[in-house]
Amino acid sequence: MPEQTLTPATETATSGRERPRVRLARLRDFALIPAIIAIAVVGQIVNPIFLQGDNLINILQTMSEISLLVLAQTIVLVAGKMDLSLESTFGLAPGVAAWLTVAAGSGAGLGLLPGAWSIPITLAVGVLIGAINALLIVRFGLNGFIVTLGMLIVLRGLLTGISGGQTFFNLPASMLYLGSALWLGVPASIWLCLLLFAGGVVLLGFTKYGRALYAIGGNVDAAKAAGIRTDRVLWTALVGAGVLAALGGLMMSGHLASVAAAQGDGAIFTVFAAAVIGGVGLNGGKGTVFGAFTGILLLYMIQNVLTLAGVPAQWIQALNGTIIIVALVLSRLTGGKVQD
Amino acid sequence: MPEQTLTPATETATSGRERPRVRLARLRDFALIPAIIAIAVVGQIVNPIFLQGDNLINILQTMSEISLLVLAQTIVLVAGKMDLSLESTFGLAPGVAAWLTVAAGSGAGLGLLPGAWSIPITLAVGVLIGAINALLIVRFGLNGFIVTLGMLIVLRGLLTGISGGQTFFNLPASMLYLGSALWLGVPASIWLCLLLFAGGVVLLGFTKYGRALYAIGGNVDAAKAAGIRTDRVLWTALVGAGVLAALGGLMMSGHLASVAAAQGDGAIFTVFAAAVIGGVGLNGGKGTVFGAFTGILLLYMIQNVLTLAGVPAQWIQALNGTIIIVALVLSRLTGGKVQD
Amino acid sequence: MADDQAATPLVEAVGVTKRYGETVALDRAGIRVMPGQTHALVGRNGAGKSTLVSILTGLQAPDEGEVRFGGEPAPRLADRDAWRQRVACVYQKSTIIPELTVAENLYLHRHDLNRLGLVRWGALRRKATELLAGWSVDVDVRLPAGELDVEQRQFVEITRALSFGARFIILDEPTAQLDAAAIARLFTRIRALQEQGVTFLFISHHLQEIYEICDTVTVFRDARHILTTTVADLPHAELVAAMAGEAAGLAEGPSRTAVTRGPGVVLDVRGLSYGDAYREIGFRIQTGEIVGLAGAAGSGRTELAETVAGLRAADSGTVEVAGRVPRPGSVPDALAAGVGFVPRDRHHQGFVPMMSIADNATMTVPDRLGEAGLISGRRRDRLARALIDNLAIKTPGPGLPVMGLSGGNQQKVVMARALASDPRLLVLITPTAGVDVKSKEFLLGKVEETAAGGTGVLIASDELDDLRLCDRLLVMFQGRVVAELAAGWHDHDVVAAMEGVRLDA
Amino acid sequence: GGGGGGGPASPAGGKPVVGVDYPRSDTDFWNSFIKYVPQFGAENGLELKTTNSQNDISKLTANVQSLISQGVKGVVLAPQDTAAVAPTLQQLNTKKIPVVMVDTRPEQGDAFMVVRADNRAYGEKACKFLGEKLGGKGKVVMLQGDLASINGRDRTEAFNACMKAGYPGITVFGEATNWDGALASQKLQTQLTANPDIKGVYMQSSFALSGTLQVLQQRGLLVPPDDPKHVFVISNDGIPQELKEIAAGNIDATVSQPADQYAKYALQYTKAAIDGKTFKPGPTDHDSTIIQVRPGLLEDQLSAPLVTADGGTYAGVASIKPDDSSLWGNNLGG
Ligand SMILES: Nc1ncnc2c1ncn2[C@@H]1O[C@H](COP(=O)(O)OP(=O)(O)OP(=O)(O)O)[C@@H](O)[C@H]1O
Ligand SMILES: Nc1ncnc2c1ncn2[C@@H]1O[C@H](COP(=O)(O)OP(=O)(O)OP(=O)(O)O)[C@@H](O)[C@H]1O
Ligand SMILES: [Mg+2]
Ligand SMILES: [Mg+2]
Repeated sequence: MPEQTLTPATETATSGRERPRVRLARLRDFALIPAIIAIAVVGQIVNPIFLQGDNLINILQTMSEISLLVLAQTIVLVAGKMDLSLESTFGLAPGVAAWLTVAAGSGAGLGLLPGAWSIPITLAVGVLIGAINALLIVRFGLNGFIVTLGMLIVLRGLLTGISGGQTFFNLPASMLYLGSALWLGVPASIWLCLLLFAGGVVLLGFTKYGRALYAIGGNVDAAKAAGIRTDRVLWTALVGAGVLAALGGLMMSGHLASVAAAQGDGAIFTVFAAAVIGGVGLNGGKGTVFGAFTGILLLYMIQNVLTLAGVPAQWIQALNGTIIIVALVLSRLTGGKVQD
Repeated sequence: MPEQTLTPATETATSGRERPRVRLARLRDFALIPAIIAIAVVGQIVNPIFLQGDNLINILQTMSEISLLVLAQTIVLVAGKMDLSLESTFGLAPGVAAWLTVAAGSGAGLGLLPGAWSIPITLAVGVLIGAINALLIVRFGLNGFIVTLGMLIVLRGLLTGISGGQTFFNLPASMLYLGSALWLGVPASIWLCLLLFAGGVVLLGFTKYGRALYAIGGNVDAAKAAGIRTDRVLWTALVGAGVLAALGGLMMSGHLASVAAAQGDGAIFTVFAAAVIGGVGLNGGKGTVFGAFTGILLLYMIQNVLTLAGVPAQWIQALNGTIIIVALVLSRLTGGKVQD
Repeated sequence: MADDQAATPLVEAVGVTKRYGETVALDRAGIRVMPGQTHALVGRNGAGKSTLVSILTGLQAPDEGEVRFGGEPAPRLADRDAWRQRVACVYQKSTIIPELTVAENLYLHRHDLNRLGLVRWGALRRKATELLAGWSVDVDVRLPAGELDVEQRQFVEITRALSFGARFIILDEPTAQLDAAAIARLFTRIRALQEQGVTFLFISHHLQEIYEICDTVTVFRDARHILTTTVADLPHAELVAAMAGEAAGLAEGPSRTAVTRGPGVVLDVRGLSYGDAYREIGFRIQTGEIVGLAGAAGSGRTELAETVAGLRAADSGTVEVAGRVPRPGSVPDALAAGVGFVPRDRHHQGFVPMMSIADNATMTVPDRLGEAGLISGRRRDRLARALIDNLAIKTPGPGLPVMGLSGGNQQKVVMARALASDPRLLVLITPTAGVDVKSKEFLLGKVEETAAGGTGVLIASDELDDLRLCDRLLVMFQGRVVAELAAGWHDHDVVAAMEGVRLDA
Repeated sequence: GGGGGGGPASPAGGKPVVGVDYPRSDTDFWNSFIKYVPQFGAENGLELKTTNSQNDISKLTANVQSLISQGVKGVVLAPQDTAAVAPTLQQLNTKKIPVVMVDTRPEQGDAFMVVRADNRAYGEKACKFLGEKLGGKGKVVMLQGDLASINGRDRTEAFNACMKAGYPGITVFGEATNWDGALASQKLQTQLTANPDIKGVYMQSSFALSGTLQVLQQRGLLVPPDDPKHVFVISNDGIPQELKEIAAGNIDATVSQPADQYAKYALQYTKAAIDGKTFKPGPTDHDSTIIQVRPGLLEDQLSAPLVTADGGTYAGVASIKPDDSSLWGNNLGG
């Protein structure tokens, strides 16, 4: 058969070149590992408590709440959208729960509902916000960046509005649990964060649903033509992101035993930085949950090392930014491809 | 002839639907005009001073400094890149000038150079920052979003570092001029802002350079194939954006007669909102300078009306965001096309 | 007379090597194009033709070797203007900028400026309108180019390249997206330019076009130069053999002999209408039957096929697939009813470039890859390997992103995606666009094989090669089926019908 | 007695390690505080570990964790969010690490001592100064900080309450400004356009200082106090620039927050806690009073002087002149 004659020729021509590319693509997931190791070594030299269990738990716990936003954003980014409003959901969802359940009298609480309602309310607010975003973006075809930017401002404003700018405290016990409980001696929020990321790795990497997300992010028309229900997948992604953000906010509220009117403000910068440093593309279809995890881990390790090193406060930020850029350049060198 | 038979067929098939689309594409530039008129009417009803010359000048002056960031961002966005670090340049460029020229003793000034140097220094810092961005993005092929996010943090940190977090006062007279002078009874910063926007309209709409920006933003390979020196154009765009941001910062410093360590912090949100509401696409090649101008004008008019209306402080933000989303939906209805 | 050894070639590439990573796209290859020649460059998908084009137009530097124009070394890469004076090109990959207007795309970076250095939009539009009118392309030049269809876009590219007044023009598969009438118009124009002494380098997978307008042909195979000769000296079979690197030629004529038509009806279309595109269409396809849907661009064939595949919802009428009526406009429903689909434009709707071959090929059958929504990587790769073997996709493995494949192989991946679901009905729209002759023969063979297994096939195309294996041909013109031809039709009948000439007249 | 610092006994070998978390480094006031801390740390014989929570309460929580890991014996905090610090205080209590809080009082939880000036007193002093100057009638603008800030809110509430009670003839326009000078200038300008007869401005912090002056100058309102067009401006912080502007007659008054005393007494109390001393409500040796806010929480309310050009007394509030050497703003250089 003619094809048989042909195949070996191209085989040799191609096999030599494409194997390494496949390997590199896989490696890109681990692009930040060298940077993480480098920071760990520097940290240990700077201050020997860096690698102590206590300090590592401190790092993980501090990042656990924001990391849920990173997970949420990764899902949305992979599907080719953006959700800036996550940072506001992070504050508003537990804020609404506190508003309705915290006894009247102390601060702005209304005390309308018993404390046990707080967790369902938090998650419901997350669902609702995700659904509004999805309605405007998927159903009405509005630009996702600008819809969620608008939502960010509205939701932040709503939290200021219901709280009158004050912090909610005396939260019901159920709101405190996730942010303050210890499971096997380790904060529950760490377990939760690790579990959800593991779930995210499976979801995006090994399920039908996850592959649909990549397909939509990579080429939505091709996904549609291949029979993927793109609208439905996008709806669930946006709603899921809202729920994750609400859950992260709940953990943060439990951790701080309060909901500040400014909870989450400005977090979206860190979230994007973590996701993008971790290899998640802004144009969809690119990046992994594991990469995003290394991204947020790196950022918080840098913060921790700078704190332990006792860098003068006014220079901390400049150093932090410089290290991020260096990490980026390094991951560019390891990744080896022009980024976009 | 067969061709003759064919032509009318396509004629009927296309003319019905595509002619109006041409008209719509033009209209999209003016998509915000109805919203602006609506806000003006509401403003006048809320408070009859709204349309008084004094108040209009007030709106224009307040937006004049940030609007230069919007202009800069529009240029960069049209070319298919992003520059988040503009908000930091806005603070750092005049900050460095103040640091070097403000007499030692009061605050963090070093007093190394005479006051006349302040404007050249400000602009030079703008050029330098733009050049660093361009080096990393154009020359080394790093992702623009993340490079400029890193730069944003670094530059903001540098300003905190050199100022020690303090505000620079007692600025040299030359730094105050642009932000405080009146030309023909109208603040110089308004003239400057209008002039630069007019220049931007001509530059992007009617020059080879401007059209090259659109081509690069639309399809960089095609632009290269058409003979455009894409790298050079991107360099100048990024450097130009840095200079505009520095100039805006200079005007702000003159207006406030000081450079706060936080000058510009968070402005990038407003800048993106203005550009995108004004019809500038985030993926390059789309939008006009005039559209961006209507975007920032709308945002500041909303702010002004809300202040004049005496809306309770805690609800201002929520209302502001809601109005932005409504404006977006309206412009979607006028624009008539799915946004992306 | 074609080759005057003494004369300096207009353009010459010598010993050019180009690697992408460890890929060798060109291996010490070369070409000599003499002034006034129309030089064909042929080779199978991935042979390195487009890579040579990018080197000849100064978009990339060769790793080794050099390019000379009229004996002089080529300009520096950065000196784009110098390159553009020497060569104009229609690239294989679209260089249309979708956000800009048609007018501006035509005159990109060559705007008319007034004394102040400002663009004269009015003059630009008028020139653009005239230019397109000369090609009988009727589009409003103020439209954003992104709103044109594939064929119109291709014309804008061609018009642009030919309007430079360049003495040397490269056309990299200009005809892949054009229908017969459009190709005829293009060739008329090329002949006129040939008479003015313009030199062409012409790339196409339609070999009859080579014989029609080229005088010299160069064959590349596996990144190497194989031969250069006058077209007249190289019979069709030998040309194919040179490309494929084997003695066997192409099987000529209709290869379809045994029609294994079954009794069942897999597709029943009744009274279908869709806007201006087509009206009152009705036909049936039986098990194992291959039906062609011929028609020029704008005849409604594509829209009709897309309606059957669930990509569009008709305004009225019904589509029944194997006894089920899938929800109109729902691809998942159509898929569930047993439709496999190859869309018109593979880049647009065919594949997700960053995802692997395995993921793309199995995109339509996620449920077969594992239980409870999970995907077993091993099962997916096994299925993908079967498809890769089945369609002879040239790849080191199923994990390669599709964007790393050559055009023809990408098209095979799209075929694989359609076949993966074991469809009852296969809907193919221009299934072999940009595919080399051998691969085309092969893909169509696969279609026949699938039909032999009892699948009904609908092929919407204007390429006679694609339609030759059909048992029955429906010809569309201006949204209506104007003719139905049984197997054994003559080419000229079909062409005439597609152009709206009544057969019985 | 009160601030008995400088006890002789430090444990053999090293000095006691104390952690100080700075709340932010982007305002003049807190930067002064940051400058004073090492000086008073040395005076009290303490070894300092410092962190900066950049106005972010979750950073503060993490910073305290790492201070604990570094084995501090006492902690100084200045949380800008007074509710969210509760879990941190609880954790420090269980580890028996004494906490001294600066500037803010926790909503819940115990601390060894709170060192703060009374923010309600700031608002009141500002109100009384403007009330007297305007003769109990007219319009004033209050440039508030961030609605989410407890200190800002205290100042707002006290100012409004005092105006209502003492000067009902004065209309107050409150504007939230997020501690942003540009926004403050914008809102002031809008208010002056709408109400050209505004006669007083209360800036809740020095962030709005120069912007306010520029707006007044542009409108020709920057005139001496005896001119009928004069707008009375009172600021709040006591940074050197404010003192200069008062002396120059551009603004009329400020309330000086004692940045130096914050640092001095915070570290003194920390040292005392480590040494095992305790305190009781009552007057101190440094012209202030310790009150018991609730069981387990003492607060040393430092006095915050009103600074005016003439050093006069306004509705019972005594003031000092801007060149007074007791002001921290005059002791910064060198
Ligand atoms: N930018 C690139 N990066 C990596 N590999 C590339 C790149 N461009 C081309 N190749 C590879 O180089 C080889 C030659 O590709 P080329 O596009 O020149 O083929 P071609 O002859 O034009 O094929 P076709 O007929 O399908 O257009 C192919 O194997 C292709 O995969
Ligand atoms: N990208 C564009 N594509 C098409 N038209 C444009 C574009 N940008 C601007 N225009 C508009 O085209 C219109 C005509 O421009 P111009 O005034 O240069 O043309 P003219 O005076 O009719 O032509 P000329 O002076 O060349 O004879 C203007 O309103 C201009 O705004
Ligand atoms: Mg090619
Ligand atoms: Mg003209």
